[in-house]
Amino acid sequence: MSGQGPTYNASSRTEPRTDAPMPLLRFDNVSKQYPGGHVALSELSFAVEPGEMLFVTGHSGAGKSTLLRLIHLSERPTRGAVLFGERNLRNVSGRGVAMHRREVGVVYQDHRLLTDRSVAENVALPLQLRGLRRDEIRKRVRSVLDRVSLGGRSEALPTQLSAGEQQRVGIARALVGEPSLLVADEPTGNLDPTLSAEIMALFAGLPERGTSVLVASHDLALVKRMRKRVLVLDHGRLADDISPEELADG
Amino acid sequence: MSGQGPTYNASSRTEPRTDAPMPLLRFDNVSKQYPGGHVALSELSFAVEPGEMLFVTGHSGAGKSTLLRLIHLSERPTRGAVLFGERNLRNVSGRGVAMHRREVGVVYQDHRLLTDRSVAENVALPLQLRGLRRDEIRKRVRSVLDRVSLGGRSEALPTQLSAGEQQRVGIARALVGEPSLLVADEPTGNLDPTLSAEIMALFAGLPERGTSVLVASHDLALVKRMRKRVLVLDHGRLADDISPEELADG
Amino acid sequence: MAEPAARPARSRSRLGAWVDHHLHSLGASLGRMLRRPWATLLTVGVMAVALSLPLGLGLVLDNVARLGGQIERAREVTVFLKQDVTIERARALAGELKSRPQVESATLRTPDEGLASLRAGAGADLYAEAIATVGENPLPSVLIVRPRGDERALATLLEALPETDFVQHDAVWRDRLDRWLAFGGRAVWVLSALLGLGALLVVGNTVRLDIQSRREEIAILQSLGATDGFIRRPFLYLGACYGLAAGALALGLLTAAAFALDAPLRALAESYGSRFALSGVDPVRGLIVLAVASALGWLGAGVVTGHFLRQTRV
Amino acid sequence: MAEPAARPARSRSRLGAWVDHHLHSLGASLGRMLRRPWATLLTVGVMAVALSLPLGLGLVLDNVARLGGQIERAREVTVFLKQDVTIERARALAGELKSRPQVESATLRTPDEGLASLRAGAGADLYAEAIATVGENPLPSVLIVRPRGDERALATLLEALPETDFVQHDAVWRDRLDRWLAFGGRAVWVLSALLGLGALLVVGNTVRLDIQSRREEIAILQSLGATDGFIRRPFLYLGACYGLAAGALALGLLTAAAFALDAPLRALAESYGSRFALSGVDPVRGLIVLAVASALGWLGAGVVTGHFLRQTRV
Ligand SMILES: Nc1ncnc2c1ncn2[C@@H]1O[C@H](COP(=O)(O)OP(=O)(O)OP(=O)(O)O)[C@@H](O)[C@H]1O
Ligand SMILES: Nc1ncnc2c1ncn2[C@@H]1O[C@H](COP(=O)(O)OP(=O)(O)OP(=O)(O)O)[C@@H](O)[C@H]1O
Ligand SMILES: [Mg+2]
Ligand SMILES: [Mg+2]
Repeated sequence: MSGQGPTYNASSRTEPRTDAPMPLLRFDNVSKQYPGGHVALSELSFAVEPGEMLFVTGHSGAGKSTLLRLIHLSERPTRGAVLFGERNLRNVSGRGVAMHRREVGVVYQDHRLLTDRSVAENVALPLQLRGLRRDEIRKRVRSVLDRVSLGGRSEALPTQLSAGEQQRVGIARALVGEPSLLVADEPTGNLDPTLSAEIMALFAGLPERGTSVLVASHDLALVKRMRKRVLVLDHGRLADDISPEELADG
Repeated sequence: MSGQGPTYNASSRTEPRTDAPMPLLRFDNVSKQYPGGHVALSELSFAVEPGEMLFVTGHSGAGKSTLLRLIHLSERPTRGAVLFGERNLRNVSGRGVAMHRREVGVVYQDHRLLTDRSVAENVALPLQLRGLRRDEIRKRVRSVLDRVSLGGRSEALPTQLSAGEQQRVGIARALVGEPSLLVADEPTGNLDPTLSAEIMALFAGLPERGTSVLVASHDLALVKRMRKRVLVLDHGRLADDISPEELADG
Repeated sequence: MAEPAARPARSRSRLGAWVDHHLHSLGASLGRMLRRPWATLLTVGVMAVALSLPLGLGLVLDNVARLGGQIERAREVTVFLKQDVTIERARALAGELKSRPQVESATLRTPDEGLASLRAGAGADLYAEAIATVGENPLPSVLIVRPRGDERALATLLEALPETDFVQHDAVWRDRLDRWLAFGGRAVWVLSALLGLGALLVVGNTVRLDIQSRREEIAILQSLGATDGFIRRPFLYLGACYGLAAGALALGLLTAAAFALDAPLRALAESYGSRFALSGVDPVRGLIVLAVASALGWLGAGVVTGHFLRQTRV
Repeated sequence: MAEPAARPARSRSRLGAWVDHHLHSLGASLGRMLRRPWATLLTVGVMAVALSLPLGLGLVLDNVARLGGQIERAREVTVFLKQDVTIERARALAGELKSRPQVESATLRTPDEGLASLRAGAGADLYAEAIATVGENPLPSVLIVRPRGDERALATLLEALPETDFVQHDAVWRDRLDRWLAFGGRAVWVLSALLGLGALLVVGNTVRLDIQSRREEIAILQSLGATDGFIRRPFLYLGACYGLAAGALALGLLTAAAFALDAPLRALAESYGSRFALSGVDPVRGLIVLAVASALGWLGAGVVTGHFLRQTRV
């Protein structure tokens, strides 16, 4: 593991470099203090390249979910800037928020499914919001449900599913829109080891399809096994930024 | 591990024995088919002694949560009987359901906290339902929140907590009533390894205080480390019943 | 089974905890109402309208009946005697009538008195003025008989007298008023029943939607062992509070309406020569309205909560 | 940034998807209403009451004004001539008056005609009968003048005639009716505004509670990138549907009330010798009511949804 403070696995990106490819996502000295006064993130800086897959890990309450919320515009940073491509999220508001969210797929820690719609309808939502044709939607939903091993339960309601099944519906919903970035909060918290490995393999295949992946997870065993870049949070600070090579060495 | 089919870690309890101590909990050929037609549990038989701690494990959708729901009377078995001490849960209804639930502490997979009440008020609920005095309630709530390392956040609302913190509130709420049985559904799914170990150590200390513990979990590494009895579910069937000794051997 | 260690403390503080819980439920209900002042105002307002319509109509009918009663008390049968009946004969007839059991009083109005009263009230009637300007007095003697009991029988009897030219009484007019009052009374009952049901529905619906938006909370409480009574209580209090507030608002509205209408109505009545003051809601009736409104709210909440709780049975 | 592969399909089917979505929203709104028939009935019922009260009062006033208009059209100034004016002079005066621009018509009623009409309508008036039985005719000649324009000025003019004994006209009574009608008209406007606001509030509150119980769902949709318009649309449709249904119900109620009241009112009017038929809601006004009610529902839903959406801004 490298020392304290933010380090980057490729070249340093703290000063903007016009010749380098634009990072997909960049945190610039981001701090987040919740209204109650609780500081969840402080002075966080890192960048994610297009087509990269990385993990965020840290103890309970370290700020992992907060970090993902900032990317998805569920929360605004107190200080610092979050950049998505060329877009400074500080300047995104109103309709722009909705449009931004369509580009980022999210898997929530608490699933967040519509309880009065079937699995297929839940997964279809992001496509409906984009105004796709019905047959197109049906085709895509079927294919993505197969990928998370839920093809047989597409007509069930979320309340009729086990927690792990619900979690996979949430994953399918995040994948179906083929977003340019997928952020997943503890996506395997309710899955058994076999399924966890399957889902992780699925995630690992996304960068090839043009989707970068950012996964928050406690499961250190799983994280290490994946041999991807790992951001370690500790009480809201970036305690470590471990490259895949370092993991392979350690 | 022992072979297929139900086996019991002490003496066989399929035929009632009047001289043996009454088990705390007994499943007698229990099957559960959900209204949709999905069979979640089939012909499940096992018994839990007073003061025992054991795990239920199995793949996602194996029926772990369903099993816990039957104990807590959130669902009724389709066939077979669930006995809690001398009480056949089939005969419990109306007010009896409420009284039964007060004797069983539950940690839900999805926390289920009241979002408009503070952490302390959430944890106080089971005691309020029993009509305890306010100062008594306050004392007990404070002590149990300390035990789950949440002493400092008692005035926060659940929405202001991280997932792991919410999970610990749920655990505290289940513990505060000092129930005769604690059933916990994936209680460490949102906790980092250190906290998971702490919570498990806390659970392991409960039998001494008169509380039996039944934990559903995917986390095989954790389960194995605990060296307790393990029920393995596979598609609703009891695939294995592993005694602590067997775990120590394996 | 291991009992929770709390048992001893439990019985000691049972009553205190019970009172505590009820007070807390009541406080929570009031809190819920005050935290959403507009929604509360709306619910209470709609309920108040539903309550004040039959109440208001009831008050109007009361006042009309009172007016009718005043008129009834002053009801008279007017007997026009033939032109050839002398004043002496007429006076004797009046004395004779007075002694009959069906007659309360009988007064003679001589032709001269009639002309004098006509002159005094000149201009009130198309031909009265005309007569008043005539030199000769063409008016007959008139007996004004006040009946005891049914005046229709008396009128028939008076008509049969040989001295009688014709008899006039206001039976038709009074029949008509009586029929309208009876109809109005029935309408008030029907309206009260309907709008009482409406008030019940309003509270029921509000509580239902409240329950809907709190079903998660209720499910959690149930899973922790809350009894139906525990779940139901705050909603019952909420319903009763809504009812009470609506009743108070309805009374306030009616009193305000009565106050606003009193002056013009008095003026109007005076312009017709009548002395009529509107009667408002008396305190006893007011208390009854408040009690009924609270009971309706409680009932509406109870029905809805009961329905919901039955659905959550396992 | 990598674009979703769906882009080409997207533009091709934009309009179809848009229509699809609107139809779906409308269908979903209707579905929500039908799935909770009692709650829907209640909301619609309360709104319908709020709408039908001012409408009903408006209808009543319309009818009264119509009645007043009939009377106005038949308004007459009655001129009692002095006893010493001969019939010939009276006839000449009538002819002269007829030629004046303020006079529509002037009819002479001779003393004999007056007596004949009195005999025909015997019993209607206390002293008329008495006069009718008198041998000698004490009645004066009477001119019945129908005015063109303001009859008060005409009355003053007629009073100044040397032949005139006195003049009678119903200005006081008509003034009073006019004032009541004006007051009633204003009351209808105030009531309409208040209860229109009430209807708005009812829909707003229903939609608000609906939103409350669906805030989780809305939050999820928003987190998936739903625009405000997408979120708002089904609620707007829901509000409009409520309004439309309430308007239709209000019209139904009023028509039923008019139908129920027509026969007894007609009988009552006939018993007073008047020929009066209640006029109901005409189709044009009905359509306006439906449009306004829908608009109120839409508006109420829009306000509440907008308020909610502003609260969810990050
Ligand atoms: N209410 C329900 N109606 C119909 N089927 C249900 C219902 N609840 C659960 N099931 C089904 O029953 C099976 C067992 O569900 P259960 O929740 O018990 O699994 P689990 O072992 O807890 O899984 P997980 O580890 O994912 O939480 C699953 O296949 C699920 O789809
Ligand atoms: N809405 C909020 N208001 C106030 N404090 C909050 C809020 N949300 C989170 N926090 C606090 O911020 C800190 C970081 O929360 P966050 O949810 O990001 O943690 P996490 O790393 O995701 O933890 P976990 O692994 O338990 O999910 C926690 O201490 C939490 O209590
Ligand atoms: Mg988290
Ligand atoms: Mg489960």
